[in-house]
Amino acid sequence: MATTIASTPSTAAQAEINRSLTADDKIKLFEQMTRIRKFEEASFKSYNQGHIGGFLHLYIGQESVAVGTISLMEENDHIITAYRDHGHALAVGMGMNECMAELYGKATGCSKGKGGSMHYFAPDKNYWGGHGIVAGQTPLGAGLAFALKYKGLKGCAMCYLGDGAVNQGAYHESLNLAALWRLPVIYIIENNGYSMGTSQKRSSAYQTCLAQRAESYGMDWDLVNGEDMYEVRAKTHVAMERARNECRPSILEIQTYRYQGHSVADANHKKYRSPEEIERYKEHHDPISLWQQCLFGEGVLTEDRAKEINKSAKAEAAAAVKFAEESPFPTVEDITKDVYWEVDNDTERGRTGRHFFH
Amino acid sequence: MATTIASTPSTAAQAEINRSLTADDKIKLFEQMTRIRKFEEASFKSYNQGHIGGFLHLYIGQESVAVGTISLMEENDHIITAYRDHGHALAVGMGMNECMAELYGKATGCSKGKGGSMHYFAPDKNYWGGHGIVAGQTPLGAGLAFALKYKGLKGCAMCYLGDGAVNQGAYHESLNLAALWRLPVIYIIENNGYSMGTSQKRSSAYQTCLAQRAESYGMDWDLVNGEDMYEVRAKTHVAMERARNECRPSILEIQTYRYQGHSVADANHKKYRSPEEIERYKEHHDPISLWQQCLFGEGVLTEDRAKEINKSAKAEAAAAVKFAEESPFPTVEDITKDVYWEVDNDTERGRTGRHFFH
Amino acid sequence: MRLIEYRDAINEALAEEIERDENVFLMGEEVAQYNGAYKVTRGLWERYGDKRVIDAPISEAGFIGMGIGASMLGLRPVMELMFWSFAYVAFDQMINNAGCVRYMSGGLIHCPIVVRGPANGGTSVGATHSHTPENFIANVPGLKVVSPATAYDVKGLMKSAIRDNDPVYVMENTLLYGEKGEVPEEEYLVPIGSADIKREGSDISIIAHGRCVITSLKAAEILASQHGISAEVVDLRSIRPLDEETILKSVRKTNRAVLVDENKPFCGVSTQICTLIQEQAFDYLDAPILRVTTIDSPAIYSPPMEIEQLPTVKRIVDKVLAIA
Amino acid sequence: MRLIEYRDAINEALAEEIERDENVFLMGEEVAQYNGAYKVTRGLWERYGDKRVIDAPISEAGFIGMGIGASMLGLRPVMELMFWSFAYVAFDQMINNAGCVRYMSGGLIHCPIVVRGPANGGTSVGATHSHTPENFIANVPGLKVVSPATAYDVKGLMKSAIRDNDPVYVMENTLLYGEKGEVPEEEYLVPIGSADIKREGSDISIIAHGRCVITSLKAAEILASQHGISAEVVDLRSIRPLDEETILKSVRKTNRAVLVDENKPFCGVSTQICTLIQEQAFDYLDAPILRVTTIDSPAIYSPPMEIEQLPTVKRIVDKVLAIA
Ligand SMILES: Cc1ncc(C[n+]2csc(CCOP(=O)(O)OP(=O)(O)O)c2C)c(N)n1
Ligand SMILES: Cc1ncc(C[n+]2csc(CCOP(=O)(O)OP(=O)(O)O)c2C)c(N)n1
Ligand SMILES: [Mg+2]
Ligand SMILES: [Mg+2]
Repeated sequence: MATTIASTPSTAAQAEINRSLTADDKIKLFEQMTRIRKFEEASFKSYNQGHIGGFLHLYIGQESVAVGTISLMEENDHIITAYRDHGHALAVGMGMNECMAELYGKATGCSKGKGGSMHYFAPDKNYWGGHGIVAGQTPLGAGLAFALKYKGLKGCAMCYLGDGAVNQGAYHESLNLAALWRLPVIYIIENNGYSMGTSQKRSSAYQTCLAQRAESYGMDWDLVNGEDMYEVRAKTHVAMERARNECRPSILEIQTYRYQGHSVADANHKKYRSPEEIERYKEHHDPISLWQQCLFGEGVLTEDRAKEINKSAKAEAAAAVKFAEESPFPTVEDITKDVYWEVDNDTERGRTGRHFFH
Repeated sequence: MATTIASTPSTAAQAEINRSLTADDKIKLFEQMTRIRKFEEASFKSYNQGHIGGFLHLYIGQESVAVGTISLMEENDHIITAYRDHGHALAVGMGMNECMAELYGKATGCSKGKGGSMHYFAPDKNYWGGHGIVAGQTPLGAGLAFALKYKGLKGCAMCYLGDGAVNQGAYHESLNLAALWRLPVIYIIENNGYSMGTSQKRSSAYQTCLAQRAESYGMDWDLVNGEDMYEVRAKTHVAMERARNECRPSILEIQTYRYQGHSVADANHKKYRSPEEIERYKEHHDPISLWQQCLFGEGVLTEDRAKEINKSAKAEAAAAVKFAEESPFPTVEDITKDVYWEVDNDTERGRTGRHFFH
Repeated sequence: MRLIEYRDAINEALAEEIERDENVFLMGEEVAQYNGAYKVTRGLWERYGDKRVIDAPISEAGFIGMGIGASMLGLRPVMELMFWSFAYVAFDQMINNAGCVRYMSGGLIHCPIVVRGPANGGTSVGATHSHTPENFIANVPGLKVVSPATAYDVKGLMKSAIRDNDPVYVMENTLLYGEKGEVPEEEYLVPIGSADIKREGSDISIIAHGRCVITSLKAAEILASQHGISAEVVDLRSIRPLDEETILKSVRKTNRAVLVDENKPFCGVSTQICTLIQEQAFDYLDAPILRVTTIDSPAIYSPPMEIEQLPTVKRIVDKVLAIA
Repeated sequence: MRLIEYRDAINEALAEEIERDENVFLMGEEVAQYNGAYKVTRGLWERYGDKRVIDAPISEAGFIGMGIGASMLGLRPVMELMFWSFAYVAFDQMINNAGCVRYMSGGLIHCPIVVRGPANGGTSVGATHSHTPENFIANVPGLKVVSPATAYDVKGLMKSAIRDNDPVYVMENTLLYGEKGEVPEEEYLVPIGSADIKREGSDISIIAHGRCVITSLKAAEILASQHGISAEVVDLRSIRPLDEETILKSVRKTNRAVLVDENKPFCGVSTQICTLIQEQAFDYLDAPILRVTTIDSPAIYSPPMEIEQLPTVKRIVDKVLAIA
């Protein structure tokens, strides 16, 4: 049931959704990916300098997935993802400042320093997080879609998950609900080949690919070459239109790769995969380089402009680091804020009975 | 990937596993089904007389599933099921007395009156329950298979579940594990068309049938006509041999029907399905009548013998009711027994620290 | 005042809130066409249709998680767990998503979801079906939990729960569904976080929630008539937020307390109440605070034994007599 | 005596038990080829191979349930949860199956399974990854739970857990993994259900478990050196079964108690200890029992604030000074 659009770059480029891209649009995609990479590189550095606590799951290598899919979002489209969430955040329009400040645990962070790297949110941009429990976001994604349908809004929800997340029960329950009730949700498996140190083959039983499990539920699916921006957009667009117009869910499996360890603390990542494998991806499959090449070829982007974009993205990230560094931490009083809406809003309800017990 | 044996009764009858049945074996199968039905009828009556607490999920109409599949069990084969568990209990050799006494909440019950209808167990007969949480038994089933393989024993685990249970996440997690690790487990979906008042169509999204979801995991599956004893045995045997000899799991979906409500307390069961539907099943698809007809046709069973079997099964059930009635209840002291092995066995461990806090 | 059943009080609350707010919808296993396993939602599907009253497959993690997601976008789902015992298959969704998402988003999100259903023993359905997780839920900052004992309270608290902008988990009781109580015709709310003195007394405070309130009232009768002891019965109604003032005021008056709790004893709700009282009313206590809880084993099936396992009138009376 | 890290003490316990009993095997996410997310199982897969040390997919309900099933047939699985926080996706298996199957079968079955992993805050991994469910587990009759604070205790308790014929859930601590402690070369066991006086004292009992024991010991130092207060530090070690005698003996000696508990306060472990003491040592108490718990919100990410959220030396000292 895979509704495959032939995946040669040229064909996908010819899809209406890509033909309608202006030169500026295309450069914007390049810029977005570049900004993500520079942000991640800066956060990597800050982590190693000890400014960031806990985990840091970098998105480097996967930029085309977030940027390509999110570039298609319309007013009533929503997204939700797992803990590897910085790319989606920037792609959806969150600022580097609040994202970096969150990593620093500062009160100016997008979650006021309460969520950290794994828990970014921007509901005003239709971005519902950032979730730390593997596949925990998958029922929520169905819920966003349910709410759209309930309200009669024409839109869709894109719910991202990893290749390791497909073996959580909550995901399957969500698939059945999505198919049974025809929810406009698209599950996007960002398949980077590994869940921590475990390869896809060691964690999943499947026929040809993970998305094909959709067939169990009579659901549409497709396999997407993540290094090809045009294909990411073309195939995602098909799924989005199916969701928006027919209220039919899909699974997309987008093949991609992460260059760094599972998180920055993952010291093993050159053991469970060979350094050659990593190098091969960087050299031949890097989504940013490939898109840059493509735009050079199309005469849309010049070397100078590319350099400029790189430079300014780097500067933006550096400024975000500075912003984060200079921002204040939350206070001890802040610890018990943002627990209950009714308390925070000092309503009658929020004042009735004791809410906190320490 | 359905490894379908042609399902005309005659063909399945010709399968080696059925051809090797003696006349006595065949009569035994009839007797087992009859005993289950009589036991269930007696428990139904006792329930209505107020002797039984809680829920009572009757197996009437589904007898061929438990009897057919369990008749194939060998020394190292194990079974586990859900709360509709009386049929499996009797088929595996548990006595009517301890089963009926359990319903009465008596100390002589198979679970000492502690488990009730939904929680029968007989580990000495390789019967691991009797589980009340929908699909909660499915990982346990994989675990039985895992243990067999770990110990190097040639056997299999049959794990029964309902058509409504297939949408629980734990089941899918189990399927992936079973396929990934090649566990000798067979998931047997007893598809009686309804989960309580919800028809299969209203609870599940699927392609052609529920067992086909096995394909997601590259697993074998088959659809079985539950009213045909020969087919149940032939197809289950194939799956068991696959498990025992190749350590490969399967899903079997056995089509069947329950005559009574979901539980005896289900007053709605003639609303969510028509009385005509129920009558049609009773008249034309009753597994006991059909098997009886078949054995009459084969000249293996006589009317007299059949009547005698019915009579003695009924008498056995009546005796079990008497046994249950006359048995003592557990005592208040018994309430805190069977919680911890170490306490029950009065070991040093069991005497260290306080275990109970009321 | 008219007397109606506890289940019908819930039914009315649901109907009124469905009519009041188009974002309110009900979902759960068998809540629609079947009218609810315990008939709590009787007639609502017929009245309000497929959009507002929805039957769910047996996928608690899936559909409750779905409800949480929908609530983030402003819907107000009222999800039925056929038994609260089934919450454990959805526990991650209920705790990490409903309970933490507001906090982790620095207050950008809130989840106005209600999860409701019965949480009790006493119906001989065995250990897997008799859990009472109000202590677990109340442990989680971000969640609220109420446990109403009467038709009046359950209607008023249910309506408050649905209007609350935080997740509220309502623990009902299958043994109370058929109990009748006075419920006014006019609309009313019972605020979450306020306890109720169900019987005034001066010698001892019996503090309970859920069906144990009813058992405690019976014990108080006996204490009064047979032992001349005037017991005050405090009904917590709401576990979190907790009305500590009412509890403390009662104990400061009576100087003695017995806590009655269907929870399993280790870290049950009564341990929290005990901790509160001894810290805040230490100097008022004339005797140790005693507890009557469920006997500490998984729920036994055997019907007569299950009665003994749960808090009984006799055990309450005995504990009171031990200190009063 | 030699000093080894807490993580290596666990590693030794696992290795010794694997060698001792062929039914013991380890399973969990990344426990084998990756050597464990926190290197607790380092080297074990290389040494004992695929049969005894097994990497699992991210399916906690599936593989832990599978382990429970395997334990019914006599295997002794030691399952790692990468974080105890992930228990909530497997909660039904861990409570209803491991916790109730012995009871519901009238004692015919037992589940000699161990589930282990870290359960703690303090590493800035946010609310979803910082749960401490020892109170939830200890609430469930049928389950046992231990929370060792030192290398010595974790090795001895882990070995006891693996040999126990009931399910034992071991809560470790990522912040303790790198802490060194004295561990003898010779084999030893620490019995489950026995507390340990980690420091003797006469003025007040500070009662804690897990990493809070270490924090309490630091507070005791300050109380002694700066305030002339002699604090006794009682390490529960085992939450269920609970060594009530040791707790009560200490309190009957000191007449005062401060409970230190990383649990969220509502129905945290310390409420159970408080309930015990006030009931059994009421007449010995010269002051209310006070608690130091985690500040009552989901775990905050911000690293310096998370330090404040968890029990601190200062908060312990202040509470002790308030009553001693
Ligand atoms: C329920 C649960 N189990 C385990 C973890 C720990 N964990 C976090 S990420 C991860 C690997 C996930 O891999 P994948 O889904 O492929 O996503 P990727 O990291 O590659 O983006 C694991 C095991 C968790 N957060 N939640
Ligand atoms: C997790 C969970 N959710 C809900 C229930 C309540 N319940 C018990 S049986 C049942 C229907 C199951 O139907 P099916 O799987 O088809 O089995 P059948 O009863 O037809 O044998 C439901 C909803 C439960 N026991 N456990
Ligand atoms: Mg991955
Ligand atoms: Mg069914």
